[in-house]
Amino acid sequence: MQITTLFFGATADAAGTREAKIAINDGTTVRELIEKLRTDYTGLATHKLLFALNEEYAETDTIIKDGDEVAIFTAVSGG
Amino acid sequence: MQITTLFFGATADAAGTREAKIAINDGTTVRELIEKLRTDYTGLATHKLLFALNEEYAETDTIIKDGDEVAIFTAVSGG
Amino acid sequence: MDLYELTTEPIDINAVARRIVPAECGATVTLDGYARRFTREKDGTTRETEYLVYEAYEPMALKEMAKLIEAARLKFEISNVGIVHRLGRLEIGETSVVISVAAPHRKAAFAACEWLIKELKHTVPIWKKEVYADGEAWAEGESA
Amino acid sequence: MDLYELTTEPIDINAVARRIVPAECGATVTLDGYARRFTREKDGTTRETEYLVYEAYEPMALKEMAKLIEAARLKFEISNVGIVHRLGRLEIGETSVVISVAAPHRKAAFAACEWLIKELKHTVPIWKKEVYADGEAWAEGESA
Repeated sequence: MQITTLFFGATADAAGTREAKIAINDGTTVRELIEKLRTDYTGLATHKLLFALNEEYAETDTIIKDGDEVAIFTAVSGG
Repeated sequence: MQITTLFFGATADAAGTREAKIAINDGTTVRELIEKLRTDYTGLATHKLLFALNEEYAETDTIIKDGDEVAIFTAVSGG
Repeated sequence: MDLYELTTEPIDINAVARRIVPAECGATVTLDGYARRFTREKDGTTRETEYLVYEAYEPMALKEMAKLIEAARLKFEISNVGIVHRLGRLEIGETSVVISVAAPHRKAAFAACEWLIKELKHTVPIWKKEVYADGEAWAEGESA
Repeated sequence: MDLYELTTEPIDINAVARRIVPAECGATVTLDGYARRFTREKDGTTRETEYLVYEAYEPMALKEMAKLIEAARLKFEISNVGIVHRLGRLEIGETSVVISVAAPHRKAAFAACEWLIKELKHTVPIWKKEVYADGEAWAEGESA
């Protein structure tokens, strides 16, 4: 199945892209996806990452569904 | 000797004036002046009064000097 | 640069905050008081105000505002303070007072701004008259 | 009426405060964040910023702002909240964020405004890039 991964700020710089369509196996958790992304995009390895599933903060053991949008980012710094 | 007395807001309404030149004896204290004003302007009798001497809050036992400006007013309500 | 002013013209809150911000400050906190239409009376009823009139002992009010700013600077780690109080007739919804505090850290800005409005209401010689459809009354000051 | 917005245009603080004030409220408290020229580094040196760039995960940022307002309303006795965050390039001295809280009593307005900016800096997905004469860096978020 295919999902969309979004990168912002420092993670976009590290990944060298703002968005990636990624094929994952059924039953993949958010934690497993992030591990895969750290391997695919080595620039992410040094960052402590936060993530959101379909525009909401989510638990790392949540299972990703087909068509989900997962966002990967560093600690927010607005204000 | 002569001093200037200023009234504001509720005390101006009660005194029916905003300013009065008043003749007082040497050695008159602020407290004595206020007592005199409560007699002269009976509308002031019901008000709890605050006062300032030459644009500063002052102790009631301060002795008033010739040419001083004494202001008489109720609890402030700006803001 | 601090500022403290009395004005009979409408107050631009934006301009007050902006005029006191130094280059090293990241935040200002602004308290903005409005002429309110409805006032809760002590007996629980609500009174509708048509407009307000503010009056000041102007030279003393400016001195007291300057003293407040000086005291706030000793008490809190702040950079600049702006206080502007409107005088004369105010329509409902117009700004009666603006207090802006710029500080390196926002915590001090919040604390100082809250302290300043409380003190201003107790010490600065300004009085508010509320005008109703059927009369008018000088507001009683907040108890200390 | 609450409001929460992201904008690439300059923010008018006055307008934000004014848009959220209901007739029964006497005060609003506004936190106003600025693009700062000087940033203190962890090693004690000071760094000069030329301009900032803010970027957001926009739909999620708006959802998180709405959640913050809802949470603030449960936690504090407040009437309305306005939050506007600037995105894109900001020159030094421009406003990055405005949070205005209107409340019947100013104490709740101060407390809610202070809570909202703290939470916004931890939860709303917006990132700040500082651009210096000799490089640039994404700011690290405040620790929780």
